[in-house]
Amino acid sequence: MTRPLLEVRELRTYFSIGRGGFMRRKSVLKAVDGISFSIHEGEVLSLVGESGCGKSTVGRTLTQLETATAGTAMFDGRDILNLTHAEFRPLRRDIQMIFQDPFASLNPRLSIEQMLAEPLFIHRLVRDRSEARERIAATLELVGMDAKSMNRYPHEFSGGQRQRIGIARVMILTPRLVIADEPVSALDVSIQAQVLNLIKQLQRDSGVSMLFISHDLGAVRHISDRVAVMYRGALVETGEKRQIFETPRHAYTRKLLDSIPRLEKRIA
Amino acid sequence: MALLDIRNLDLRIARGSELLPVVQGVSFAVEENETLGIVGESGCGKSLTALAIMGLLEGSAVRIAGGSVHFQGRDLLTLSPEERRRVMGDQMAMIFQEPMTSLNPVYRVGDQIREAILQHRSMSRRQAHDRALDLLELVRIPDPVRRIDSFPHQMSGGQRQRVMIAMALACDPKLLIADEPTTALDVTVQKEVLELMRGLQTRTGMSIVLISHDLGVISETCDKVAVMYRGRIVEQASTSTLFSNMSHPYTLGLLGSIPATDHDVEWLDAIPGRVPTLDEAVPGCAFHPRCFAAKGSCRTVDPGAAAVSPAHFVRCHFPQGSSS
Amino acid sequence: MLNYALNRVLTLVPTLLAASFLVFMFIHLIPGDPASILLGDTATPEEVAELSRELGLDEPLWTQYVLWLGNVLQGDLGTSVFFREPVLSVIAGGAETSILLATMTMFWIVVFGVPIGIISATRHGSWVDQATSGGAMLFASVPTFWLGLYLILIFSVGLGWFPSSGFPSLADEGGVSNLRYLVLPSLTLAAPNAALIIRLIRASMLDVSREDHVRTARAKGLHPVRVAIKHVFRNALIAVSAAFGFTFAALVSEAVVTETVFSLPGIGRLVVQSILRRDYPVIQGVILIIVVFYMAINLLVDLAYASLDPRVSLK
Amino acid sequence: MSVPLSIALVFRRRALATFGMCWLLIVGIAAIGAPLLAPFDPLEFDPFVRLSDPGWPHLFGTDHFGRDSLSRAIYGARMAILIGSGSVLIALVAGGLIGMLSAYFVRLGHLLMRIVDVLMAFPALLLALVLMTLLERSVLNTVIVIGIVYATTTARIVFGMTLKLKRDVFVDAAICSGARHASVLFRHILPNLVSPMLVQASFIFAFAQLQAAALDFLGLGLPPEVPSWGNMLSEERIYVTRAPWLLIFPGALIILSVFSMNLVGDALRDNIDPRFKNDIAGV
Repeated sequence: MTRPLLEVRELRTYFSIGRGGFMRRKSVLKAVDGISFSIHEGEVLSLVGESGCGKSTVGRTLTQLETATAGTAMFDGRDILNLTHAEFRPLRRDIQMIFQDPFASLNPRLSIEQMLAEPLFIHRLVRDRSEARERIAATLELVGMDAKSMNRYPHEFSGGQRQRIGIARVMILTPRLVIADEPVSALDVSIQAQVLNLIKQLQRDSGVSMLFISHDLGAVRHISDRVAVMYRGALVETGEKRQIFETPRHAYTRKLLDSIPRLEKRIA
Repeated sequence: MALLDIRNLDLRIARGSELLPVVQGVSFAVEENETLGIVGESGCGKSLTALAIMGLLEGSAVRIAGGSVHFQGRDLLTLSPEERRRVMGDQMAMIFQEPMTSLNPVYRVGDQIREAILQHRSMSRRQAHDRALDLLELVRIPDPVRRIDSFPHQMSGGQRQRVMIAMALACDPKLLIADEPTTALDVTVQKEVLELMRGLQTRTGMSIVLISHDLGVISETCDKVAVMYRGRIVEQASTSTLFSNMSHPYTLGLLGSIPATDHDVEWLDAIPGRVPTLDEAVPGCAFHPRCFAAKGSCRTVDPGAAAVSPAHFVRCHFPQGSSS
Repeated sequence: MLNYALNRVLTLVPTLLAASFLVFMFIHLIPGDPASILLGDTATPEEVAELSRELGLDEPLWTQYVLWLGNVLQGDLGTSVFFREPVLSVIAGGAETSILLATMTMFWIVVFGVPIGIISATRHGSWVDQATSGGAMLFASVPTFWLGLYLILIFSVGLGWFPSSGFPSLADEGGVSNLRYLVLPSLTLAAPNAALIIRLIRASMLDVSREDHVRTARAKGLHPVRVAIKHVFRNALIAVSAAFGFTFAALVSEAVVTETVFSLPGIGRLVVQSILRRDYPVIQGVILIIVVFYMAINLLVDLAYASLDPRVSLK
Repeated sequence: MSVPLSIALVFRRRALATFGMCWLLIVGIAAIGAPLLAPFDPLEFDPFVRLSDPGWPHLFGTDHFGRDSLSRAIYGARMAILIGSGSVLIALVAGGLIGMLSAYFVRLGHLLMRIVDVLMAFPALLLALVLMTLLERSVLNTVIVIGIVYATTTARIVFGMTLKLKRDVFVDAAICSGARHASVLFRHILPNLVSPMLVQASFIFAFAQLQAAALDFLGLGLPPEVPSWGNMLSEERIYVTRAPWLLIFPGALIILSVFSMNLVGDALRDNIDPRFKNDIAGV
């Protein structure tokens, strides 16, 4: 078997909470408490769990938005948790993140062009503005947006369109690993379906590996190859998608699957 | 006679000097001990309809432009504010989407429940306290004697929503309006809360109007369903009829948009496009720009509600399933 | 709660030390030899040399500070150049006036500010609201001394209702009726601050009224007045109390001006006169005391805040 | 959105704020065109027309040196604008930088904000008084002192706002794109602070007028010969019973200008990010 693109071992991310101070012990929140998983080239792994289980922290730690307390994460043979911010910066081209809230994740003061050009210039992928505009136009069309929208500002777009722009910002760098943190949960049902289809399509066409973080079991089943179930900072079960959904082994996984309100009961 | 009977409710929102329609010609009825679900996406007018029934639109930018809301035989829209308040929280109660912010952070939950009781019932503070304890027990809050003195921030989201339900049940309402009661909760907690609501309904015989964007929640809990799109009810039927014989293209689209958890599909049947904003006027059927079945007349004529079968109404020129 | 209070006090200590160091440095920042500055122009060279030794002026700055702080903690703030008296007793002489003035001002602020603020918020958008909040902003835009001068012109010179200046102690002849000397000054001082409180109450009540829990309260069928007081105003008080320290600072600043306008024998006027008299020991002493007092007020505000908001104290 | 358009939006349906803006424009014009507009030399004594009533040729009357009040008031507009914009500039640049950097770089922030805390332990006018005691009375020193006083509050406010922005997802997104600290701070965070800082600027401008007038009144502000509205009040206050107009005109000018600036600030505040509204304690 080939070496995985990303191999996470015993990852721990703790937060100290409370202001501390005299006669007050700082307490520690163990958001992520020793989890291990791997993602191969072209594979989609879903991290599923309820709010507060630490699934988002995993994604944020892997992109150095949070600092890992312990553990290793070998990306393409390098431990990315050990790198300084400056050392990690060039790697950001390869490890990209899609955020949950399409309204908060776009800077309201930047035009779409400015926003999408920024990563291109940072990673020196284009020489000048006209080249950047070409890349931006192509990427916007890839995510189903009009190339002309690059001259507009975020507030002129709906939630679904903004999320497409967020995806364009990620895909424009042709990354090798995309971490998608609840990418559709802030969207309306009909828009969720569009964006899920888009993410699936883009993943297939580009062959990018993906860590899909979600609480939505339907979305997880739709998009992933393998699934890891997380509960209180730890993984309770990891397996092939079909196995997790059809023959769940852990009681928590069963409870989770059991809780989903079903349409099909009535239809059938 | 139905407990709640709404006819041709029209709501408009003030935008500058204009009044834009946000809810148009909404009619439905809820019988005793029945649960009606209203399903739709954000901005379809489902929450505004609920607030209008409850009488909480006062002070907002939304005006009631027409229609009637008959509750226990009286048209609530003709009552004075004073008479209206006597119904609110007594015969009719409401719970909201955000359990984290819907309770006042500076008062203990017991005080907040007691306030709801004492507003409509004359009893001593002691009696009200005991009643509050009973209510907390009823909504299955563990250790109610201790929890009655908790502040909201000391409870989890699920517990707060239980407190909200306890508060709503304070005066044994005949009608409970639940506006996205489980949307902010995790699935496992959602299941518990929905089960609690069902159990309480069996016990008290109250009616429920459940508002949700989640077809799954609706299908598991409701007797009847109304599907709303852009301020109108586009399809209305009993839950079993609706799910076995979906007729409106929007309802079908909603169902197709939900990824299943018990089988694999390659691609979701997503509805293309987006909901037009309030100030974008759409001639003809409001759904036609996104509709796979749209033909000539859809672009010019707004369809009225027509029965495809008894008690199954669809607002569409070309209802699916039954004819084609 | 006690634990919280203790914590707050302890976190204030470094700030207090740093602030006192700045106050200490004040004398050293004035061009010239600190001993001569502290003794004034009439001092003999022997006196200067004596004080230099006492202050440890040939020691490093750090040692001087510790020496000075030691004296301060024992209540020795130096000697006034002008009065030839200990600074502490000079300041104590102005305390009665200033404290009475502040109390009376707070009284006006609460009596006028709170009800008007509540009315303005509950009648949001009406002409009453526009008039009161506009009027409040206008009052906040008036220079204190200008208002004071015209109040004197109208109510003392014109109508003769109140005395125009000075304040005999309550212990003097006249007793409590001497408070009439403070009516105009306290109104002058209250006007801009009441205006701030009105605007503040209005703004925070409007914010709270948009919160979800107010809708819950209305859904219980509560009377609008009950909702406004018990749910909106009560929660708005949290934000208002947080801004109270700010109001107190404004009060201290404006008291300096007001006491000067009305020639009141208070601490504020003492500062100004001492500056003009170059009575540096007194300036230093007054500033130190005001800073300590101000920090104590802020501490009380913090504690009030914590007791109003269960989320703070219990976290 | 273009700047003029957004300004137009702010003032639509706000008669009072529009009035305020117009008044400030008049003050601005008076300040620029003072030498052309003033009928007399504001510093010239005329012993024959001391304390003369308003009328021709001295429309606002004359003071006890026989100087023309109208001309002094027109030149006073210069001082108002100078003090207002000078202290705004100092407060925003110093306070803004300290606040932003402190919020962004946590360790630096611990140190810088402690210093700000210490300075904020001194009530505003008191701090100004102390600083003025150490400095000579001059226009520049007055501006610097008022600027420093408001730099502390500005630093606190900007600190709070930057902390909120720093937690915004778009900042995470910028970091994930590989943006450096400088780019995150000045390209992503700063533009979002511009509107609230503009609001803060208008309140500082207003407060600075009152502070400067108070300093003038206490004899610790501008040198007494400088024609400022505060000095006009301060110098003539003993003649208030004999010549009340001498205090009415400059007083009204201060009140109108401060009120106008407050109105403008209030109108601007209604249009900024609602999360920041409560951070800016204006009137």
